[in-house]
Amino acid sequence: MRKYNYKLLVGSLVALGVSGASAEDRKPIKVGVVATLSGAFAALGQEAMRGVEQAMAEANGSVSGHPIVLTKASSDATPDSAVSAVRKLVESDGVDLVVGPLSGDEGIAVKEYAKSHPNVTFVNGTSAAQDTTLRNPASNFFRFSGDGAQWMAGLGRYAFTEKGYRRVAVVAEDYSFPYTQVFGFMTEFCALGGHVVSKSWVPIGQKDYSSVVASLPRDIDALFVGLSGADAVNFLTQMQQGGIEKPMIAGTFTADQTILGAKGRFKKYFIGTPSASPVADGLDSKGWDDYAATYKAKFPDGLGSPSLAAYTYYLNTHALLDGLSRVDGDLADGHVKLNAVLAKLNFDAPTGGDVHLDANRQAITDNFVTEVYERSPGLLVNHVVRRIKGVNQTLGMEPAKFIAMGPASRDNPSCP
Amino acid sequence: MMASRNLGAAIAACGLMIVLPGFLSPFWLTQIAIQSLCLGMVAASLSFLMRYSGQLSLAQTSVAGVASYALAYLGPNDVNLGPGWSMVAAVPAAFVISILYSGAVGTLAARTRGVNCLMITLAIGMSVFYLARQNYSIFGGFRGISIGHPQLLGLAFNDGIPFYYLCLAIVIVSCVLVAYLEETPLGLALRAVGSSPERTEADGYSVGVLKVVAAMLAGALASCGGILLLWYHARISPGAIGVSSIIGTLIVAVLGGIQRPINAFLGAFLYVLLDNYAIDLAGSERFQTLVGSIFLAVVVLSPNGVAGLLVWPRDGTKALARVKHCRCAARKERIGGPSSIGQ
Amino acid sequence: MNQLALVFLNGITLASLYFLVATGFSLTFGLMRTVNLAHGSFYLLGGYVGYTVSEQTGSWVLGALGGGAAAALGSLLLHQLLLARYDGQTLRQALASIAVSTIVADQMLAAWGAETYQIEPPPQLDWTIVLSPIGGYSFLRVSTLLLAVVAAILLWLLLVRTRLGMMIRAGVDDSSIVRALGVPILSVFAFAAALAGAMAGIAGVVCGSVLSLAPGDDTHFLLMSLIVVIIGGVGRLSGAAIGALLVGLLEQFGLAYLPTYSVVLTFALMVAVLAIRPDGIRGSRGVA
Amino acid sequence: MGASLSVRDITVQFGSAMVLDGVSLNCVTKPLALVGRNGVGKTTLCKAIMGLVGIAAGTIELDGRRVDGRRPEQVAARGIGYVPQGRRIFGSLTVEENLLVVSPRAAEPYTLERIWERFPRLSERRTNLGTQLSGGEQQMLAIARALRTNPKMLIMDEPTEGVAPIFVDQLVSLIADICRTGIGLLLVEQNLRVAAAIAELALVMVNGRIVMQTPTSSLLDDEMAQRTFLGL
Repeated sequence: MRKYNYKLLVGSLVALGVSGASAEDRKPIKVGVVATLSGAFAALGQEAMRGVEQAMAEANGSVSGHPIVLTKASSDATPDSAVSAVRKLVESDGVDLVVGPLSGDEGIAVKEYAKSHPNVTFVNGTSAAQDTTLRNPASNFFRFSGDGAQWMAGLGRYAFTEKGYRRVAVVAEDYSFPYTQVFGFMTEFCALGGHVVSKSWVPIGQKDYSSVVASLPRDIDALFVGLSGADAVNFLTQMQQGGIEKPMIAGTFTADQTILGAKGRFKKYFIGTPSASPVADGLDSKGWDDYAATYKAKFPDGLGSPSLAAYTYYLNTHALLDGLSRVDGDLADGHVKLNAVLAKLNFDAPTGGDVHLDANRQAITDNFVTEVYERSPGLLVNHVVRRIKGVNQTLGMEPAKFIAMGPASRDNPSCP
Repeated sequence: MMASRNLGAAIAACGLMIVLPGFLSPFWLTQIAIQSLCLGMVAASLSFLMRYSGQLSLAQTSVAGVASYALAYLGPNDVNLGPGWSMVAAVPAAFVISILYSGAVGTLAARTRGVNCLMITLAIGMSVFYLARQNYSIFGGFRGISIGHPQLLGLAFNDGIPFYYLCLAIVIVSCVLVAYLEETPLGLALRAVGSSPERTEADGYSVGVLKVVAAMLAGALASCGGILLLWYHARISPGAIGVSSIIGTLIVAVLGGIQRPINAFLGAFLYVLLDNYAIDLAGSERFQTLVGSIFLAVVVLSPNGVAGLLVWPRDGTKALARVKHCRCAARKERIGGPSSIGQ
Repeated sequence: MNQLALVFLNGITLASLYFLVATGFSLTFGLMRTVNLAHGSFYLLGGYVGYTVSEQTGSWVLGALGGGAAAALGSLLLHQLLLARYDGQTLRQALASIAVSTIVADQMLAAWGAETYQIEPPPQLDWTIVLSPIGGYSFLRVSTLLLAVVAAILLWLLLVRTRLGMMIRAGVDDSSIVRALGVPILSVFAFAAALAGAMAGIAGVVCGSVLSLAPGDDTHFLLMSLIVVIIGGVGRLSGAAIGALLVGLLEQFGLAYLPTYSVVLTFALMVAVLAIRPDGIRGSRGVA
Repeated sequence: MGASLSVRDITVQFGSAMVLDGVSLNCVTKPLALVGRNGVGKTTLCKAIMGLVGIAAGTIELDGRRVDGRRPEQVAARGIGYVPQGRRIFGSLTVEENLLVVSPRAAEPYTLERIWERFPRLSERRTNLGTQLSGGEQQMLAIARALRTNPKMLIMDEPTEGVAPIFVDQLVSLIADICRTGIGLLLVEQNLRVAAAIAELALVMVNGRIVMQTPTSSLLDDEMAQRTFLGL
């Protein structure tokens, strides 16, 4: 429940300069941002704020003459703290619009909160739980980024057809985000006839996975690894120590720059590993290069390439500001105009391809299958091997059929 | 005379709390006032145990958590877990379960005191946390159990003024009961256990049994807090009973002044304020450093918490005497500590 | 069979790490009756400083020495500035150490960020040893076991063969009588605090080399130390060894055969030991 | 030579309970016995003198130098040796280590050799662990350990408690011998016969106060006083 809050008034000053006297007449619009700014996820929260600031800078800090006032708040990645932070933004700081939060279960909790505050508009941050929008959505909660399953789009097919894997074992952290990622991977992989022979759900924050490594089945073609941060580093190190030579398939946060950029012996294990993500640091396109260059110029102390957290917060804030400018900053009658425009919004993402929303206000957007390669000695990068266009939340399936598959869990889906 | 003044102060405080909603914005009422009452309740159970069995238990957060989980599981919830009993049946059942759990912890910890007790209860609390995080069939795993909008007689009550009065009523009743207990033979025996277990044992009481009784009474307080917190958040998840929450409860109790349960509400108020607003003032991301420093300052400067500081300006000399008295109480622990551990 | 042996080996190598961290905690607890809840912070501090030093100098050994020294200094400062003032007020000491651990954790986050670090191990140790029934096994892990054994022997010699060790053992038995016999126990306390810090710091460097370093490890290793001490008994070298072995083995066997509840198993063992032997398996016996 | 211990008006409080309430005594050259029922504060007085328990008021002097407010190790360094109630031998140390761990105030006269001479029985068992000794042997070790600090003044808290009767006489003559070497002694003793054999004078303690000073011989004969003050 940590909160960090300061008013970014730079925007209003810039606005005065740019649009002259008209800005003075227009009421400021208050935007609240929730991310995890302290604790173990602080690095992600910092990235998230960079994404918001980059989108703000693009809009010169104002929309149609309305200065945008930014208020920041921090959660500790638990749903209770996210709601607490959002409640303070909405009820104490009086923001009109909220961007965030960072993690999946926080997203679901904030969506529930959104239902009781219909006069505030919420756009998502990085949070990627399916049920933020799939089941019981809130009419004022918009997500212009994918969910954990969408981020896996294309990977199952690629592993089956291109890599020729038939039997795969899964090792992933024991909570909802990895369930969703495995769900996304397996939906494709199992449909093609692949088998996931075993799933090892390991507790978060485990230091020593060597016995998990020891108990992996040996008759597999590849190993799907859905771990993040220190867990991934530990697991991969112990895998290397344990002499496991099976190829790997990586979850979105496993082949992330936070790990590829880390120092350690496990890294050579990564080369050739397929993964999937809505961003790819090796993406070769003008839009992405421009976006990444702006990020680097604006945040010299940032990462080598904008992370998924920065990108998703950027994307959602960008969409929100875009929508605001289309309604000329009109928030009358409970944001009725803004919400209508956001629901119909269609814009090009920096990664190329367009972003628009489905009936549940969930993004339909492109996804990438990537493969890790060594660009120069020691420098690992994801390069794009497939672009999957227009991935929707039901992964191309009939919505009713998709929902009938049930929510992602330890045991769902299953194709041993 | 002291007693009558205390009574007067208590009535004034109650009166103030009763008219408070008239002056508070909805945000202050919900996020600050209600949360302080709920957290204060859990922390008060910690102080209660300190006073009535001389044990510093870090398992109180998990007792509250067990009450939350039991009610969420047994009662109506959003995740299709449990029998879905009505609130009327589920609330008492949750109480029974968490008080039994509290008694079990008390039994395990009864043979320990001081830091041993702290260490063991911390470990027990953490084991419940891990169990809750890993188990889906009862605890709902990592995501926990969401209960939607709790309703009683068709009314949603977990928000705003009605919920505030519900919390306040429970807090006041608990405080009155604790004050009443203080003067009963049981209360006197428990206080004796709290201040000198050896002497109480020598007087023919069964200290072990009394400690378990104290644990169950404290469990009742913590359970009230846990149930209110469940309604407040409309959800219980493992984070609420994890290590930072456990330490948080301890900080609340110490901040307010651990020697009296009622101080916990003061501690909770300060903690919640700090949680919400300190960073606005400090303008830094180092919230934990700030909280840690304030906590350290209280431990170093005023072992009796903020309540110990507040009595100073009111009547200097008497307060001084009282503080001295309390210091002696603190030293007593020191005397009892090494010799009892050293056997 | 292979797998069983492998998991067993994993268990005892992990136990070595737990032993290195928990011994100092156990000794200071036994000697001074101080539960230093900032012990985990010194573990992590040692690891971070070790990382920075070894990055700067390219030497793992210097890193280990630097990490150990930094943690020893931190632990000594905490003891001299804060804990020693409240000699005998065990609860106040525990509370003060909690406050310090909160502050130190946040400051480490500020200084080293939330990234995961791995320390480059000495190349002489980073190879695969062939153990005939199991196959290849990381020598690095075997060397942690060796290190723990060496550390245990050195500690044992210190405790049994030196006058300082005698004072420590007597202090664990009955610190107030030791004082009444004129022993300058405060210096012994300071030494023990620094020793505990140094061991935690070196354990941090070792763990950073074999596993990794990340925020939250401080709490993790503090909890593990608590459990090791509760299971093994306070202030006993053998207790810390037995406790660490049980915890390490249980954790690894749990991960291999019951991953969902592996973390809970450790705590369940602790509760069981508490119920049967409240002083721990090696409680109220000899210090060595 | 001859040390003098002087305690003036000390009080000790545990919380609201007054455990010692203005206790004064003078122990000069000759052994002094302190008698009283269980729980009247005798052990607390010993601990207070040793600095193991804080005093709320009063002064304690050894040979005219204040020792109150000092840490126990400083009190020991000033020359007070302590034989605690229940002996409190270091169980995980050998007999020899129990003696070596002490930090003597001076090297003489009680060197390790001298102690082996004086306590031949301990000498035989020097490699045994403290816990392996009999009650009487443990008591000897506790006394030897205190002597090893080379004190001017000894405080013995119930040295014959729990010691087999045949050992008691040995202990008594041992203690009497020590006193003859010029070391002062404050002896807390429940056994009046022992107290009388060692000390001529006794202080009687009731509820944290010293109520009378009397020759031990007269106390031995006074059944009335024994009943009233000692509960015998």
